[in-house]
Amino acid sequence: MNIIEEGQAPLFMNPDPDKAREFFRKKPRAMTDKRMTEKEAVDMFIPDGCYLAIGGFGANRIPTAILHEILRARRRNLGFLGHTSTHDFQLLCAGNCLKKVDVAYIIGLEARGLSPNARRVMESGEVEVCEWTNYALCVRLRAAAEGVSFGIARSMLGTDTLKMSGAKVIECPFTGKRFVALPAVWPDVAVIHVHESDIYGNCHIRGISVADLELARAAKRVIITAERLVDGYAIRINPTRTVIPFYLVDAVIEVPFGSYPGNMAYEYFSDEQHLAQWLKVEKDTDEFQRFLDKYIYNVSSFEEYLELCGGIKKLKELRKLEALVDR
Amino acid sequence: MNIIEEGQAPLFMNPDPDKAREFFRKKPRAMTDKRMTEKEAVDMFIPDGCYLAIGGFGANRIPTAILHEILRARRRNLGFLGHTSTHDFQLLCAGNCLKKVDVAYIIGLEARGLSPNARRVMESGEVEVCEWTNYALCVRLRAAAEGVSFGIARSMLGTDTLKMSGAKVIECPFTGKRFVALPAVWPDVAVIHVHESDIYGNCHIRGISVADLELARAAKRVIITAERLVDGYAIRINPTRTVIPFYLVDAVIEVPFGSYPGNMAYEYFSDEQHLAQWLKVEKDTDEFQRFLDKYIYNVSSFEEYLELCGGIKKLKELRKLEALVDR
Amino acid sequence: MMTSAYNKIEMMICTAARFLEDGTTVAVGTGAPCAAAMLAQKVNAPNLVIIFEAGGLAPLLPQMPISVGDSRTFFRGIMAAGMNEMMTTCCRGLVDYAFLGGAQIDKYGNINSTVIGDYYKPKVRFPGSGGANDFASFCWQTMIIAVHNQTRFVEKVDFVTSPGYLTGPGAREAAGLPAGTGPHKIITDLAVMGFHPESKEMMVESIHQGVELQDVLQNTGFRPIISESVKTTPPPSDTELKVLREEVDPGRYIIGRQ
Amino acid sequence: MMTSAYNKIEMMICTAARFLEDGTTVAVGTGAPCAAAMLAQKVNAPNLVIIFEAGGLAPLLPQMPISVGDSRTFFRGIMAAGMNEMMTTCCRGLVDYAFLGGAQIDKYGNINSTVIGDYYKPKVRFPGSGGANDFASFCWQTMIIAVHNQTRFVEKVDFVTSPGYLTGPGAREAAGLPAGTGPHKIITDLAVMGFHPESKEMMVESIHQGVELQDVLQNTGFRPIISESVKTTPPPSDTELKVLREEVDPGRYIIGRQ
Repeated sequence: MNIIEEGQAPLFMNPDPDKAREFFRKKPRAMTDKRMTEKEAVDMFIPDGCYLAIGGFGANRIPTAILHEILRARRRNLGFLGHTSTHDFQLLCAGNCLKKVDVAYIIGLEARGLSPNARRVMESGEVEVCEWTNYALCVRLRAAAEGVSFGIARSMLGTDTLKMSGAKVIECPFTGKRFVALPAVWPDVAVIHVHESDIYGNCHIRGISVADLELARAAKRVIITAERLVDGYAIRINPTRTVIPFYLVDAVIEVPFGSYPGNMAYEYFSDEQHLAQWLKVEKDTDEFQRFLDKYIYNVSSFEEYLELCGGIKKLKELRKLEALVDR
Repeated sequence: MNIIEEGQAPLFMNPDPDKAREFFRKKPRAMTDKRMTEKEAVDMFIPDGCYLAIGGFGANRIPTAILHEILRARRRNLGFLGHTSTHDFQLLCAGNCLKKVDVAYIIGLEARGLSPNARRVMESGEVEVCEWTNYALCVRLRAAAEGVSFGIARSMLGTDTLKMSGAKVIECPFTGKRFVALPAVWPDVAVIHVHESDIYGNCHIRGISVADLELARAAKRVIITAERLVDGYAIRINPTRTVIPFYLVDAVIEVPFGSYPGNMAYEYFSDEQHLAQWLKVEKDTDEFQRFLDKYIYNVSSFEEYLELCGGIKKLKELRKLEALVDR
Repeated sequence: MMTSAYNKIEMMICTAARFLEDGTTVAVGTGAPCAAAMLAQKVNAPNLVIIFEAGGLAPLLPQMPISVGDSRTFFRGIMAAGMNEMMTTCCRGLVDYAFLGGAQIDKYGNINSTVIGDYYKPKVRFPGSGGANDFASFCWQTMIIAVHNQTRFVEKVDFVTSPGYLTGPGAREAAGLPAGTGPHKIITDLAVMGFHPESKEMMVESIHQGVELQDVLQNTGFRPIISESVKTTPPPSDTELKVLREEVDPGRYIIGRQ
Repeated sequence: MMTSAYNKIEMMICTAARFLEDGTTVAVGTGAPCAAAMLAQKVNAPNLVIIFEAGGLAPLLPQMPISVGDSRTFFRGIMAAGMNEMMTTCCRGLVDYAFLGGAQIDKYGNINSTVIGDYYKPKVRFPGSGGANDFASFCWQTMIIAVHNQTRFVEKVDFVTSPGYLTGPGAREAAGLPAGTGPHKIITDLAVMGFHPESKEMMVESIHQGVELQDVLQNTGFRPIISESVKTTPPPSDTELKVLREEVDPGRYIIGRQ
């Protein structure tokens, strides 16, 4: 295979589909009750040094409860895959959890501005970076989901993004045209927040699925947090709606308001005040540490965090702000 | 690009994504009323010699009304793409419409047996064949839908199916492993039967989508037949359900019972008596011709065909047989 | 347990069904494989996850599907997806068994479902691969269900539609197929055959009650290896037969084909 | 028509919105591009199909999204899909415009949103491509909306995150990018710039009312080509301003950034 050009960043994960197949061969297929606590899921499936990917899109449909638990468990040296990662990335930077990251969008929180702390972390040089684009990462996950070692696209051609990536430029055997070969990536673990799951891990998502369908299929382990658990019959009565089937899933945790302070379509809007507070306190490292202690480290559960942030009154306000709540 | 092995069949369609992009650049994006008759759609979008693909799966969710219209319009020299194509292929063979076919499953009607006439046609040598597998054809459509010239898979390796295909074996630039490069295919026109569409072509499908989501995105023109037209609001109120957006679609035709004699999930089961009659009459060419005259050529509309087949009484029976009808 | 009278097809399907372990995944082809998977789900493998190439996943089959894409294939299913979803699930290594039929099968378990005779001037044209080649390439263990006769079981198939062990040991790997995959069992109306661990040639492992080794050899177009410990396949149980006849195939689509 | 007082950001967004023709498709980035697209949909292009990279398609935007993945991006939308769906729609050539921002932009329309300074020891780290590189590669015409100053408009960007005309005429094609694509317009708070048809260098085409050519040149870190027929960009209309202030950005997220 002629390689015309290639990125100079290291690949953090092995793109060999047969290695992944060996893992999946042994993954249990029986429909068993997979409920556990956030702590159990992090203990069991997110060890130090593992390669993690988070579902949703930055501060939309994110599994906040598991992210907080990762911080409390003082996880270190994690790998990370993030297309548009915003509050999730900000949290993992706050916990100094990261070692090497495959990313397309970091540090920022979109229209809200940039995270001073995440920026400090990423400018420190202590975290290895491999650059991609949102679509390139989507193709990498898709290739893994397809059980092959690479996918092709025309992203990154001609740019420095390509130079600082782990991609290779090849020629099409039919047309001779150039394409970017993107190596498949099988994350060790993915954490995805959904609207509904049964106890086996069969999931429904309302609204956009971002890259989570590809991610759930690419990841070796999948932790699901769900706004609500539903009976298995709710799955079987309308199988067209199932987007993640049980055999991909290793843990199921019911976490109402689980995407807070992020947005959850059809449920509640993001808490812009709380997210703005993050950006503000991050400017001062001492203040930031007190903030983290108050909201994460000295907190024993996600419910306690929700209470600290304003409890039911706040959540009712966010529900009112959500354009898609059925009224 | 090193090519390790390649199939010896000709490619019927150009896999250059830039040719397809030029077409799509000019395709209108405005939401306009696309309703027309079966006849208008066939006149406008299915000329002699064009390359056609049919949605659904053989005798499940097929656009029978358009297939009949193609026969009545005496279309000739069509190209055809069929993964598991059964009654649709049988119809096109009955009309002698085909010249070159990219196929994975033809001639048969699954558990029902083989079509004597389709077999005669395919054994005559008058139709050029390129062999693929169901997944290989799915990958070819998917590659087109992704705007690239090929996709990769591990199908067909080591087999004569590969030898009689248009695929090429290449090596992965990351792992050195072998993969089959499958050329993208942009059909000139796809015809897909769906449960619901609005007048602009925004579609819902209940149950399995087979390879139709890829097909709708790969095809240059898309003709939709729908069990029922719905108001545009029915689309916008639940955008998660939309599987084909309007800008892919060129024609919308409301055809209740449009998959008859095939199965339409949640609506009606297949008419096994009528399909068995096809297999029986095909044994005798004269009898077959009379059968085709009666049911297709001397018929002026799909409603007339439904009446000939037993009308409302028959359709009520098929509705009873459909396991998925909400009762 | 008393055993009722049964025909050869019933014997074949009941035997095949027993090879499906509970809590496993199986991709099934149309016809007899589908009947066997449904029987297994109702008798010995209630948590069997049946995968249909058109998109149906883990239905609670109300009746045997006529098509692997009809609405029964996702009746009270876990998911009604599409071809890409089900095929890529196989590609990733999540599917334990492929359960297939075939017009011709050779000693290496290669399957022909395309043509008999010359490809360009075929004596007989068959449907082609459908999804069979994909399943036989990606699923961990391929099982074939087919009626035993000399025209079906041949030394070398006219056309390799779906890969068995191809030309013998190492050939699958050399071709680039995923490691560790290949034909596992052939279940016919006369016997069960596996493959010799070294030579990868077909090997008679068990002969159905009432069938003689001679019957198997006479109906096989090549000389299969005979296992040193050939067993007798136990006949169908009353439960198996009852479920097969009353629930799986009351229309006798498959079991009526004698 | 009498025109109210307006600020530079309002001028920029109203000007940008006018470039979106009705019945076209546009992929938008976060912030100002999103505001401009929403304004266009409400004023001059009611059938504008807005595409969000996270999966939202053609919403009837109730308010300006804060994130290109928040629930407003598919409020009464035509489809709520995923990233793959929206990006491949761009890949296939179905998307007319990309509407982006950028930290640095050079004379060939290359965009830097990754780092200022050396890549490994950056002075400033920015978010990176997100979906911008993809949009700038696949959409037919890329438009950039950005506040005009010397640090942003530079001769050569420190890092090409998203492709403009790269090193000049023919470079996109040579790199393998789809034919016929590239930067189309740059809309700032001072002017509208296009690209010279031959040299592919940035070219001042219209200067906003009340702004002098000198202001544009002083705020540009390189010498842009000046079109032979430089126009004056008309100011925002009352309707544009009213809709922008009351419907698009009542929270003044974008238009309040002076």
